[in-house]
Amino acid sequence: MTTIAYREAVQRALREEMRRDPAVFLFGEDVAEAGGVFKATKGLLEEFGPTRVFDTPISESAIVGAAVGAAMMGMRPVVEVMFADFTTIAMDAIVNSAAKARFLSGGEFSAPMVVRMSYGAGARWGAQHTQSVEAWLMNVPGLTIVMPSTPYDVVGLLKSAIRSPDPVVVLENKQLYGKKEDVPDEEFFVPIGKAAVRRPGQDVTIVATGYMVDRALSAADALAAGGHSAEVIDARSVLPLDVETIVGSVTRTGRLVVVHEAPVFGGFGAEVAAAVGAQAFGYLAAPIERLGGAWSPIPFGQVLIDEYLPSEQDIVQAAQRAISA
Amino acid sequence: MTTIAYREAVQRALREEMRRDPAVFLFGEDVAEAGGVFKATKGLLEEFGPTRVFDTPISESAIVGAAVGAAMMGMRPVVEVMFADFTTIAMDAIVNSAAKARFLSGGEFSAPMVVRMSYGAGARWGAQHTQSVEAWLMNVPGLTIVMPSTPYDVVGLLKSAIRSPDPVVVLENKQLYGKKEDVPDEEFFVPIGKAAVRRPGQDVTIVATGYMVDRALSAADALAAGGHSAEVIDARSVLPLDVETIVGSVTRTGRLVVVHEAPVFGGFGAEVAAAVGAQAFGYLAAPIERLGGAWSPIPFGQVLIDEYLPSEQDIVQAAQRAISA
Amino acid sequence: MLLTRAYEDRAQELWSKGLVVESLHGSQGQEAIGVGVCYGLRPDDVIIPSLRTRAAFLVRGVSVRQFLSGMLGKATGAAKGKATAHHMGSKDAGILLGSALVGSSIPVAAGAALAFKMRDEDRVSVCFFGDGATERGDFHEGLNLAGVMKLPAVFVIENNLYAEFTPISKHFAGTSLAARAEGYGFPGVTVDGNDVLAVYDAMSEAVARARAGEGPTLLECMTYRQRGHSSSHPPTEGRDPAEVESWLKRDPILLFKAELAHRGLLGGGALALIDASVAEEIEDAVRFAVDSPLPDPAELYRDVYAPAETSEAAR
Amino acid sequence: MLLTRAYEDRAQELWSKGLVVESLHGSQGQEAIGVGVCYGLRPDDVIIPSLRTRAAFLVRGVSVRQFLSGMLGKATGAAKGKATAHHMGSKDAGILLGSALVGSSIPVAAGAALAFKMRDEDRVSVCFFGDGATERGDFHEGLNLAGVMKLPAVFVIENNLYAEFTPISKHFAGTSLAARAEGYGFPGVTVDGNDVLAVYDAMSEAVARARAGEGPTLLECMTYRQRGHSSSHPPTEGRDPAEVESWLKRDPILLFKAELAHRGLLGGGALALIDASVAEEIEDAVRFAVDSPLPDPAELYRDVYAPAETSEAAR
Ligand SMILES: Cc1ncc(C[n+]2csc(CCOP(=O)(O)OP(=O)(O)O)c2C)c(N)n1
Ligand SMILES: Cc1ncc(C[n+]2csc(CCOP(=O)(O)OP(=O)(O)O)c2C)c(N)n1
Ligand SMILES: [Mg+2]
Ligand SMILES: [Mg+2]
Repeated sequence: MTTIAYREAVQRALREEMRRDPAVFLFGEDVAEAGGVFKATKGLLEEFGPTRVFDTPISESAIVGAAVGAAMMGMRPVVEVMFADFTTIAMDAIVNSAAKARFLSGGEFSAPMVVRMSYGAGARWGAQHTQSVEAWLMNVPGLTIVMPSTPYDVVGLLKSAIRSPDPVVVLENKQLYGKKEDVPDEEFFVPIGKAAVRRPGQDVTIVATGYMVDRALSAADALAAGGHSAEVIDARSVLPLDVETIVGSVTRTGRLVVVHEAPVFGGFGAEVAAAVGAQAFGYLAAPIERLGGAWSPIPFGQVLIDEYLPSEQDIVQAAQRAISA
Repeated sequence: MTTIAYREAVQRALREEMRRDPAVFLFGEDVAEAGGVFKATKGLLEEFGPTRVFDTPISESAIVGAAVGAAMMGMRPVVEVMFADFTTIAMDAIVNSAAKARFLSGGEFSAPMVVRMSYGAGARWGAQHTQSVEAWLMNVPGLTIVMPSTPYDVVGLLKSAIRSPDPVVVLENKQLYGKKEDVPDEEFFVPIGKAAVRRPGQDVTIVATGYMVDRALSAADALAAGGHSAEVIDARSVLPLDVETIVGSVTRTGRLVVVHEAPVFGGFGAEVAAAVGAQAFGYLAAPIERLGGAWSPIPFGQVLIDEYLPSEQDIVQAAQRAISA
Repeated sequence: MLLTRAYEDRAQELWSKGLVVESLHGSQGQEAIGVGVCYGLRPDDVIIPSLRTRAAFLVRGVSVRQFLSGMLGKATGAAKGKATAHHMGSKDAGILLGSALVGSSIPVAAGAALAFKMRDEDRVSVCFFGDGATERGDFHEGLNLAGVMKLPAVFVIENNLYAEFTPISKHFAGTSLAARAEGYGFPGVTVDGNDVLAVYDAMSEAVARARAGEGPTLLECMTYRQRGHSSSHPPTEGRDPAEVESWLKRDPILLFKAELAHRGLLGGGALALIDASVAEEIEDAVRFAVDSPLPDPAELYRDVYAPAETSEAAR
Repeated sequence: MLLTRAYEDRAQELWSKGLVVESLHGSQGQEAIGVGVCYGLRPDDVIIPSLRTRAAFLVRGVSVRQFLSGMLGKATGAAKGKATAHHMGSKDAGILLGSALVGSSIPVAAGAALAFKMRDEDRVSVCFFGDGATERGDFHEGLNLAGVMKLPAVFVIENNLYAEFTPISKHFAGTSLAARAEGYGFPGVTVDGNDVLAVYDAMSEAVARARAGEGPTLLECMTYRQRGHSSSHPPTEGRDPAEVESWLKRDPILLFKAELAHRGLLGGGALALIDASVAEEIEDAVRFAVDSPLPDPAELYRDVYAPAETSEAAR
């Protein structure tokens, strides 16, 4: 076991996969010399050299597009898009080129590539550097989306993503880059499409993603202090979604709270609620509670960010509403 | 009353608003001389001249971005993006610039502009010219999205959109451009954010958008023949969504089918189901049924498109499942 | 060129009869570009055609049978009936999957060149696109990336003076599209795109540069779209008849026949033989396409992701 | 320039103390661009500053008080605490809202110019951006649109030779960024961006062209970022000390002082007076910003859409 931070977990996953497979390479803005704005790719240039780790112009559309072409030619590109908000300029390559490559070529070509992006509010980067973009991409067949919340999952999911035969978007939470955890020294994977039960419980199920998993766990502590036992599930993989694990939990607890950073309307929680509503119909003892960012762009100052994001208290209250319904 | 086609309704709305307000103008690819690929803007160049109706280079990002700048300077731009799939290249201007202009300037600036886009499968335009993109944009505070399904609504919603003080995305269904209807000769509006009950019924509520409204109505006919009465609601406005009307209906019928063209997972129907699941909790007699496009990119050939889109028969069966649950 | 021309004409006929169900973007008048460029390549090079580079598919070895059945939406066509033929990819023919968004293929082609360079292969990646596509941000970003990284790529502009219904003058205020290459640090060349030998020569030079590690070239081929933007539009909608006339005189097939005749290479009824074989190939393909089955509806669910076994094995 | 420099230095200090909560992108060394350009404009012209055009805000009349309290996240700052100050807009000061995506402001600025042209106003729209932003597709699309439509716009490149940690040589393989303007059909000019008078002169010419309906100009101002990319980075991380040294000698304030002295315009303790007033203005603003209240949490829900009455009235 070694204690590593979330950002080091990114480095480890990349290092292991790049050592194993010469087709894996990394590129993006300031990922090489500078090791990334969040230092998540530090040291890779030194080990793998400038052919396999390199900086690019500020051209998000072209770099993701180039990853598609390189992937079709047998490479395994990992491209970093500095902030997930830039999905808006790389989306054509992701949605129209990468996600459809296999289908539109009848399986002759595919685009096994990884797009890593940092997302999330909390620090004061402003409305165009902190958005959670999973809902913008969830409705796109051909795509896979994961949101690791721990160093262990970063290692395991990023490695699975790199080995995936199809394009995967990895959303890394900015608030978590410093988060530390003990991880095994031997190689391990986290399968894509499997949620993790972070804490078992009987009274209410809380499904969360990314940074909100930590808040959900604190909320569960607070609930426990009040005599309520919450089961906390980290969705981990948004697409495909592990509906089975979530529904299994809700058929026991009868109550569900979903919490994420993006706004509620049209968000990830809508899919979870809709799927559970249908598949756990008859088991639900209370309306499903959805929590998310406020219905506003993400503000700059801390007071407003605190108002924007769902708090531990918000989660506790939602769970209590569900339990007492 | 005059009978007009959906495409003529676009022309009428634009004509009326351009006559009224000199700040309203129209631009996009081939909208002027050619009158648009779908002829939806035919005749406008002739009436309003090349300063107010003009063709642009193939630069979706820049033309939507330019609309934002012109709108901030007091104009009321209407920009046509030929195919909604190109959202992927205009999304930064829509999401990061237009939708956030008011908030990020504390109300000093705003971006009152309309982005008209054609969407929808059915004709054989292939995977990158037929997508339904509402779910990509629904999770964006600051934005408004409407999907008219009739000539009357095109006139009324497009006029409301042009007068809206904030940016509005108008999604026009390609299959409907030829659809005809009698509309009043005097001026009228359709308020944004209000659904339309297209057919009242007692046994099941069917919520649909765009072209799927027609299929839902045929399905309702078929259900009636089988002795079941379906209430068909045309959502019309995706964002804001008229949850009240839908929930009101479901509290009476106890059953809900949602149908749209985009895939089910992460689609518009998820939000409808989640909202209804929470607000009509206790009224639901059956799991909510969601229908949408298959979980695949949109295919080219007709056989496959028929397999892709929800059919009248699919809707009938879903309603019957709900009724008999 | 003759095969392509015959193909286009016949496809338009079949479209009018409702047999071809794909919107056609006729390449009549532009055949010399795809032909001249592709004859300058090796089989292991890759290309991405534009919406109008029909000749490139045929020269690179996609059979008329497969191509046409794709346009009829048959199971024997592009992606088993799932994709339009005019944007199809073909692994065997070294044709990468393009995009129906004009210009979006440019970074993809750059990425293929990147793969070649990283693996130290002396292969070349070629992207075809229209003058209209040069207005897209992806043109700029893709060429800049290729220039900075000195990628083995050739970017071929099929400058037919129109984008849909709009003349290039409304889209471009500079003097030459080729000159833009300077801003990316590599050469731009303008050639007569209706002269197949001129295209071939310019291409050969560009390919030699790319293989030698000297980076990309932007090749602007001047040509003219003899037909409407697509099958639904009248051939010369809104254009000056004199302009059309003068370009018809410079039809690439006419020019090449004249050149061959001039060199004395068209003796012995060679042309008639070629015409006959072209006609036979086309008619065989029409029969094949018409007789081919429509796709099985279940085909829709295939190739969305890799089959589960593949994914599992990968872990 | 002195005010801007003093502002930047003081802001960095406050940042180190944790008072400034916004990431700072220091403009030290680049002040002459914002100043020279903005003095070439009329009050009814509009600008969009880059992440680093601090001087432009101050010259155009955004008070140091408002700007600084924005950086502290206070209710008296940019968008009532909702937006970062360095991308703020100001209706009164004719500063359009920019974007934190470098390059995305370019089409927005073109759109403002379009509004002026359509209404036959002789106003000019100016967009500032870094060399790095020229790699974005929006640079290309925005400039092409402006060129084709002959819009009254000036595009100002603050070429400081770096984009974050990466030198321009890794991003650009051409010879001059200004030369790219040719490809859009309008002039590109390179000036010494550290010589405020040179910037002013070049700008005045560009503005005159724009007002006369002759279309846009691309103005490349050569300069140097004396500090790190942002407040979190050491000033000269990874750079050659000789390069830094030589540019510090060409500091725009030094140069301008020398020029004024040379012209005999710095007599009578003028500089001391200016320094004192600058210091006073800054300290007043610091007090104001520190004393200003934080925003009310309810502020979050305002300005997402127009108030309901406005929307209703519109119908
Ligand atoms: C991004 C994008 N915008 C618009 C379209 C619609 N469209 C299809 S072809 C075309 C014109 C393309 O012109 P050009 O690149 O010159 O090719 P040509 O048709 O002349 O061969 C347009 C605008 C598209 N397919 N993709
Ligand atoms: C579209 C986009 N990509 C990346 C970034 C991250 N980023 C912020 S500043 C910067 C460098 C910008 O360089 P340049 O335009 O030269 O401006 P400078 O910082 O040198 O003034 C980058 C890459 C961004 N804000 N927007
Ligand atoms: Mg063309
Ligand atoms: Mg710079």
